[in-house]
Amino acid sequence: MKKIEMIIRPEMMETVKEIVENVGAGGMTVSSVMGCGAQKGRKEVYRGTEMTINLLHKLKIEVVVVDSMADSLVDAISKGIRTGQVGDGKMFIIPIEDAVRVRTGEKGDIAL
Amino acid sequence: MKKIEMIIRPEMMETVKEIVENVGAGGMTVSSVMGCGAQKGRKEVYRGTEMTINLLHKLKIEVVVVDSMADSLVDAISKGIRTGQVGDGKMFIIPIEDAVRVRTGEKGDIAL
Amino acid sequence: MKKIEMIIRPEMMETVKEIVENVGAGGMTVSSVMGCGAQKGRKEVYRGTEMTINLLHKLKIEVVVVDSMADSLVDAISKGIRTGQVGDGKMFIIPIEDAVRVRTGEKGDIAL
Amino acid sequence: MELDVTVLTEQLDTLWMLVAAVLVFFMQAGFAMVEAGFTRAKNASNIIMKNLMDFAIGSFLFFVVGYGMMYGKDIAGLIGGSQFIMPSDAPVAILFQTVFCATAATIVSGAMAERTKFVSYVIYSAVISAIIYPIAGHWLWGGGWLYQLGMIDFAGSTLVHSVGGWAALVGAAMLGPRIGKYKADGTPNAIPGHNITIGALGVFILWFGWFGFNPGSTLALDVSIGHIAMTTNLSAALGAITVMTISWVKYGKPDVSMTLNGALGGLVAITAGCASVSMWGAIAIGVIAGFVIVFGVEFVERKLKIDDPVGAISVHGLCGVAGTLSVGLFATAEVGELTGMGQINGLFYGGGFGQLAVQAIGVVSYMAWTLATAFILFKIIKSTIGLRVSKEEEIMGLDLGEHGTEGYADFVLKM
Amino acid sequence: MELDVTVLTEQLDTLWMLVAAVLVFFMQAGFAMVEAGFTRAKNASNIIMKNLMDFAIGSFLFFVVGYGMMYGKDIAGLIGGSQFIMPSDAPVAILFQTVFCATAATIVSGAMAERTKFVSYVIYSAVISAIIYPIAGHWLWGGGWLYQLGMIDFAGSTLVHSVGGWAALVGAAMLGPRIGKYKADGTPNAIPGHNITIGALGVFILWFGWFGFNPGSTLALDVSIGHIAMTTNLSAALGAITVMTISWVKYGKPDVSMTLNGALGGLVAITAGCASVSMWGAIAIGVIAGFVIVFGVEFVERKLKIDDPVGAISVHGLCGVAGTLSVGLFATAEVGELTGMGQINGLFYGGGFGQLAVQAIGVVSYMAWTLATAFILFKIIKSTIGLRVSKEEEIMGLDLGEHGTEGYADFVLKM
Amino acid sequence: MELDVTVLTEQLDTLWMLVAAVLVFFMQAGFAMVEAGFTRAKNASNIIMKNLMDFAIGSFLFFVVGYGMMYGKDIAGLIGGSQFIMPSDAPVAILFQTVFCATAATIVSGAMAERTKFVSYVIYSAVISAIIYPIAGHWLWGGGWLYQLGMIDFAGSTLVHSVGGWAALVGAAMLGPRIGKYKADGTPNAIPGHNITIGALGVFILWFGWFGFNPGSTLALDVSIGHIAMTTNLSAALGAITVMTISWVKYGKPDVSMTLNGALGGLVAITAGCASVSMWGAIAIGVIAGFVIVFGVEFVERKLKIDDPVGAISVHGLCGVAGTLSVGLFATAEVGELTGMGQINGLFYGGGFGQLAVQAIGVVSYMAWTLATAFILFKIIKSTIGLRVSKEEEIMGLDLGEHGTEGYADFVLKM
Ligand SMILES: Nc1ncnc2c1ncn2[C@@H]1O[C@H](COP(=O)(O)OP(=O)(O)O)[C@@H](O)[C@H]1O
Ligand SMILES: Nc1ncnc2c1ncn2[C@@H]1O[C@H](COP(=O)(O)OP(=O)(O)O)[C@@H](O)[C@H]1O
Ligand SMILES: Nc1ncnc2c1ncn2[C@@H]1O[C@H](COP(=O)(O)OP(=O)(O)O)[C@@H](O)[C@H]1O
Repeated sequence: MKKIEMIIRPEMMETVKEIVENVGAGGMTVSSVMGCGAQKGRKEVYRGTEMTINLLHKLKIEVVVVDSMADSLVDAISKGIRTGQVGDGKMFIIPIEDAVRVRTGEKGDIAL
Repeated sequence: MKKIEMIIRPEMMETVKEIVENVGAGGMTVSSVMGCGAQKGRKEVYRGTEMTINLLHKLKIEVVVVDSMADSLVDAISKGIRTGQVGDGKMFIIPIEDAVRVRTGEKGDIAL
Repeated sequence: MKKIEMIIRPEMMETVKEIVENVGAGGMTVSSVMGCGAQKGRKEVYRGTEMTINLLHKLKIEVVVVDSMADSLVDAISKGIRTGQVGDGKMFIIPIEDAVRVRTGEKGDIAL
Repeated sequence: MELDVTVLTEQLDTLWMLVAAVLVFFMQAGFAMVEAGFTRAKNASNIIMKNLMDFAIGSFLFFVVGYGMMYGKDIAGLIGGSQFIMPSDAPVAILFQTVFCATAATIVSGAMAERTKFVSYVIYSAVISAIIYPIAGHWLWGGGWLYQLGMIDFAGSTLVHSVGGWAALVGAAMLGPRIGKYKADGTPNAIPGHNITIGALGVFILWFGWFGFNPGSTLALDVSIGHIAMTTNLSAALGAITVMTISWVKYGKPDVSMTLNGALGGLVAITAGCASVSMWGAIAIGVIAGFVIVFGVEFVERKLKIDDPVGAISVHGLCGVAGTLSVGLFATAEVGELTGMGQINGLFYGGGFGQLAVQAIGVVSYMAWTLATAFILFKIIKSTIGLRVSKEEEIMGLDLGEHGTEGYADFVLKM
Repeated sequence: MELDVTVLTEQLDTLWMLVAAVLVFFMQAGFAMVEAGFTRAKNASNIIMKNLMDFAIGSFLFFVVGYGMMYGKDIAGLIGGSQFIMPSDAPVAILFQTVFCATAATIVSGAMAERTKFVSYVIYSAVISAIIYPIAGHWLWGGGWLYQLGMIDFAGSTLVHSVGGWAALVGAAMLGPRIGKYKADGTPNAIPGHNITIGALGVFILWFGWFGFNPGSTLALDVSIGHIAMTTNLSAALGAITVMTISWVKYGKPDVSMTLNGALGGLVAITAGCASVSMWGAIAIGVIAGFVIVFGVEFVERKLKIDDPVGAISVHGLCGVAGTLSVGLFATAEVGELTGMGQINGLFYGGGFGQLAVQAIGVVSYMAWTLATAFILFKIIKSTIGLRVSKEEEIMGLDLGEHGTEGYADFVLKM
Repeated sequence: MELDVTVLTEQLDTLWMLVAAVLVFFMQAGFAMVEAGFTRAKNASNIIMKNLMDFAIGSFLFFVVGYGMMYGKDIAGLIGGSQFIMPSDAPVAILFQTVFCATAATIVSGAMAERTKFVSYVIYSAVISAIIYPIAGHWLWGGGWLYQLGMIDFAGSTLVHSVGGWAALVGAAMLGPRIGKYKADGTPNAIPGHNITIGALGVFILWFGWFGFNPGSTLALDVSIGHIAMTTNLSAALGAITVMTISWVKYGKPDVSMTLNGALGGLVAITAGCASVSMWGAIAIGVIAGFVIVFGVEFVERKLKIDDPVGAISVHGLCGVAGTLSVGLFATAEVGELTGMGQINGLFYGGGFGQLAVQAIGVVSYMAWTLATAFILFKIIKSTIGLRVSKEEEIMGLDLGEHGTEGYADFVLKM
């Protein structure tokens, strides 16, 4: 099992959701995060004082899938949400040892 | 070391907390997330327009424990918060290479 | 690649940010979390009723770096934000299999 | 140009009544903000909706039937029996009484917050506005038996606030506590409000509106409105100061939401006697209200084990009682003469126990009437359509459950 | 002491006009809260800023040129031609008219919310306050041709609200919908408001202010303000009740934000006839407004495919029309005599189609005038500096884009 | 019916004074919202609590001792010496003065926000309400030496606002900046407010209340209230427009929170001269206030290095000075005659430097008095119980630290 953890532009949420559903992943978890990377933030003036807003609003989406599904999901998303502009986001693939579906107590791939 | 990452119903927070404490884990981290899985969300009407609320409010709880503690924690929680209804949540077990307690600089199991 | 996941005091944000930039990591992701550990929370009275606030506000910062950078980052942060008081926080080192930069589709170390 | 004194007087009285009515109307916003702010985010839209419909439904029904029952031709000192459908009194008088009626009705929504079915609340609200309050109102302000007995409740500490408070008590008790309010051993948990800023705004709005509520109850332009406004303000101030002080001493820190309740308690308590007591009488009444709030909230929560999320029972019910009885203690003929309340002295001003006894009769009568009628009403609702939402809905929040909406769609919530 | 009746009358009228003007002023806060609450968090500061500048710029320009065009010496029944720069009328009269002008202007900001360039909005706001509204105003309240024709629009259902509503329609249509408002197949998506509590507070504030808006339009102290306040209140109440009921039946649950719109719709609709109709006429008008709101919002969103985030077109445009025409149906001489509106009976009171026809002419004239001038105005702005922010900015939010600030800097937002 | 003119006059004056006092009371809500909105979420309850207690404690102490010091029998032009404990003046007059006193007191809480110990603030608040403001008040409005000198400060640009502003300056300076406000090199960091919507609501409420503050300072019903309301409104509007324009040019985008400050600055500045200047005088004063705000905020933050989270020093202190001096420039006999301020012309109306000099003496005297007394007061507090919370508490937030509560318990906060 692998967890695909993606940091995306908030407006790409719906696109990601569709792809995740199409690929047949069992679910997803979304959190509101702030991030910086190549996209370095912006300078604004608040009451005459310059302030750098260098953490931008992003969404983190986590999807745990069976090993075999990981690559195709990564590719589909990578293509689906690419604009080519800085700030498109990143994906990290993280090994997962096991998963449990609480409702049934099932473990392993079947729990996803 | 392993991280047990659970996505639970918000109202199960207190139960999880007690179990985590009982099992003797050193701490836990909670975040507010939105998720979808088998539980597919609900349709509502807002000002006459149908809208699907398909991301439901969940809590993500992360507990890092020594390897030996992982299974018993997973089992205890799985039983403790099961209602048998869709939406009970999932747990993912993630390998952790190392941990550091910042206060002391300690690393390894002792840092948990 | 490794992900350094740190749970820190909110007021240490700026310090961490500077260290991450100095070390040359490609980016970071921040989320607002609640946590408990050795620092056990506080008792307050709300309208005459005692309440325990045992989840304290923390920031979770995730930085994915190439293997070689992990140790120095961990050390720099550990020293940089240490106050010696409970609540200083923890860091977890998590193996990452791969990373993708969505903008270009690049994978591997170069994507960080 | 010639001056018609009757016309002038009518104009001036209309102006003052309208201004006062408008201020009292605005208290609806105050109640909505206090109740929303002191409860959880997931139920905010539902509370708003209850407050809005309280006023809308109450405005309609009070006009059609309530006003007649309250101010129509007296039948046996118990109920009014004319002026239905199209009351013939001055419109501004009807409006002024409408906003009072809505105040009594809306008090309940806070105590029953976070777990009541919307449809059940709407039914309750209709009945209290159309029947329970107007009949109660007739007894005193409609010239009924309590009026004849000489009860003094100038702007309704008892008639408006306690009536609301007792209905709140019955409703909250019959509903039972919110999930998670009490531990297995019966000790209470704190469930903090989600927005103290907006709750405080609500308190300021209520205080503001009370300058229409009390002084407006002269029902005509009169210089005594100045005295009434001052006693009102001093009592509110002392209510807040007293609660702050007690909570600081008792709990170690000055409690914000209770202190806000304290100001409201002071306002409720002075409402009966604002035109009968001196400034120092008002100060004393504010202090009394402060004590009633702190110990009342604890008593309701710990002894009665009734879950009243916003403290409505203590603020309106108990402080209403305390204030009404206080008239029997602090009324002074000097002030009564000035305001037209007559030469009545309370116990502490050498007037003996007479007025106090009358006040007590009034307090008990209204308590009995409201507890009884509210009990019957809520019992009927409970055993037909039900009073309480399902456990799932309560956990999810009534905004989604009852209205399919979220109060704060863009914010990440903790729970 | 001797009494100078002229002075007394002037004092009383000034007092009442000032109180009314102040209440109407406060409606600016109401609009700001409704519009901010019903839209997304990322645009809240921008909306606030638009509402603030509406009033600030409008206050200045209406004083300098608008008042003269509206109330200056009549030129051909079309426009006023004196009292510029330093109008000589009573200051309180100017103030009262200023706050009305600002109301018309500010209606538009809600419909154009979340995507309009700030600079473009400022220009629009200046032109409507200085030219479009004052000229329209002259036709009726300035003694122009519609006044001579006998149109009845007591406090401006059409003149203030529909004018605002039609300008909102043109603006919102020309801007196009917000990103994400419509699916590829043209069906709408819901974009929920970010703060229903504050939106509801805005509605209560508007309702409160309307007690200055309608009764104040007597322009002098008169006992009829009581009648006017009552009709105003009843219509608002019935607007809310009606929408709640329809939405409950139609969508399965009582819709909160639409019910709030319903109260506003009732207020807008009664504004024309508040001094001409009976209490039951007001009740009928409130019910009509309720229907107009529900079907109006659906019509604008689904048929016209115009994205109006806060429902301004339905609330102000359509309910304004419905209310103005209703005068031709429900006006009754009995009330007209009392309030000084004259012996006019509407269709349902045996007065025939006469008044209805006049009302229709008024409605159509104002619609034509506003659609035309607003179209030209927005077209010019669009083809010069542009109306709409960039796609990136719209996604990021106008708070950051237009003002470099965040409305809720400490809160974690979902989007 | 016969008419007693004395009674009528008393009634009318009471009515107007009460309405005005109630409007000014509501400014407390405005201050609370502005100050809470412009600071961080973790300190919101604390700010609310400070504002509430300001008013509650001030109401009590001003009644008991303050009023007597201000309006009691004059002693050497410096202090009043009667009417303590139970003042004998008309209650409505006492109420009106109470709400003014509370305004002066509450200004300080914004400047000292986010780091002041609650107990220390309460002590400060008691002293300013009971002693510092009343004595200052006696000099001018109590008939003291500045009154005899002929200073014009109609509703208190200097007496209320600057006094508050100078106390704020001393308090904020002695406290030192919030943690993180200044970089190591002394350049400031921006610490954005947490809720611009609620801050803007506060500004609208203050503007609304100012229509009681300035026109009410006639202290009797008079047609001049119309003129005063108009000058008040125009100055506020121009204050906002000016700041918006300057910030747009200077910083690239129109700054929302500063523009909101601009409206307040315009209101403060016109407060002294609202009954002495023409409409265009008011417009000029609003523009001046706008400049004072922008450069004042920068000056305080960058040159004085005083951390004033809400801009209170600039809004109340500096604009108060600018407005008071402006009377010496823009006063015109034409207006003065109308409003009863007398035939006084300012410098620009050919009156020479006379009035300007008097105004300057007043400004300097009040500045000296307040800086000195506030310095002593804060110094004593600082060296006994301390002024500032601990570093840990400041980081955690004063809501938890001082009151054991959270302002927004259900929301996920960034910090
Ligand atoms: N090394 C990293 N570790 C953790 N998060 C990262 C890392 N690099 C980027 N991110 C996250 O991804 C988001 C997008 O990254 P960014 O560099 O802006 O994308 P791009 O590479 O397309 O320019 C950042 O805002 C941050 O949240
Ligand atoms: N494959 C997955 N990857 C990531 N998160 C998941 C996945 N499956 C479920 N979740 C998370 O777990 C939550 C509960 O899952 P759900 O399927 O509703 O539980 P159940 O299996 O009991 O029906 C979801 O809301 C989502 O946040
Ligand atoms: N075993 C753990 N698993 C997950 N999170 C933890 C764990 N231990 C600590 N944390 C997180 O780290 C934060 C700081 O830990 P704490 O024990 O207070 O630090 P310290 O060891 O310095 O006293 C906690 O609030 C919690 O969010």
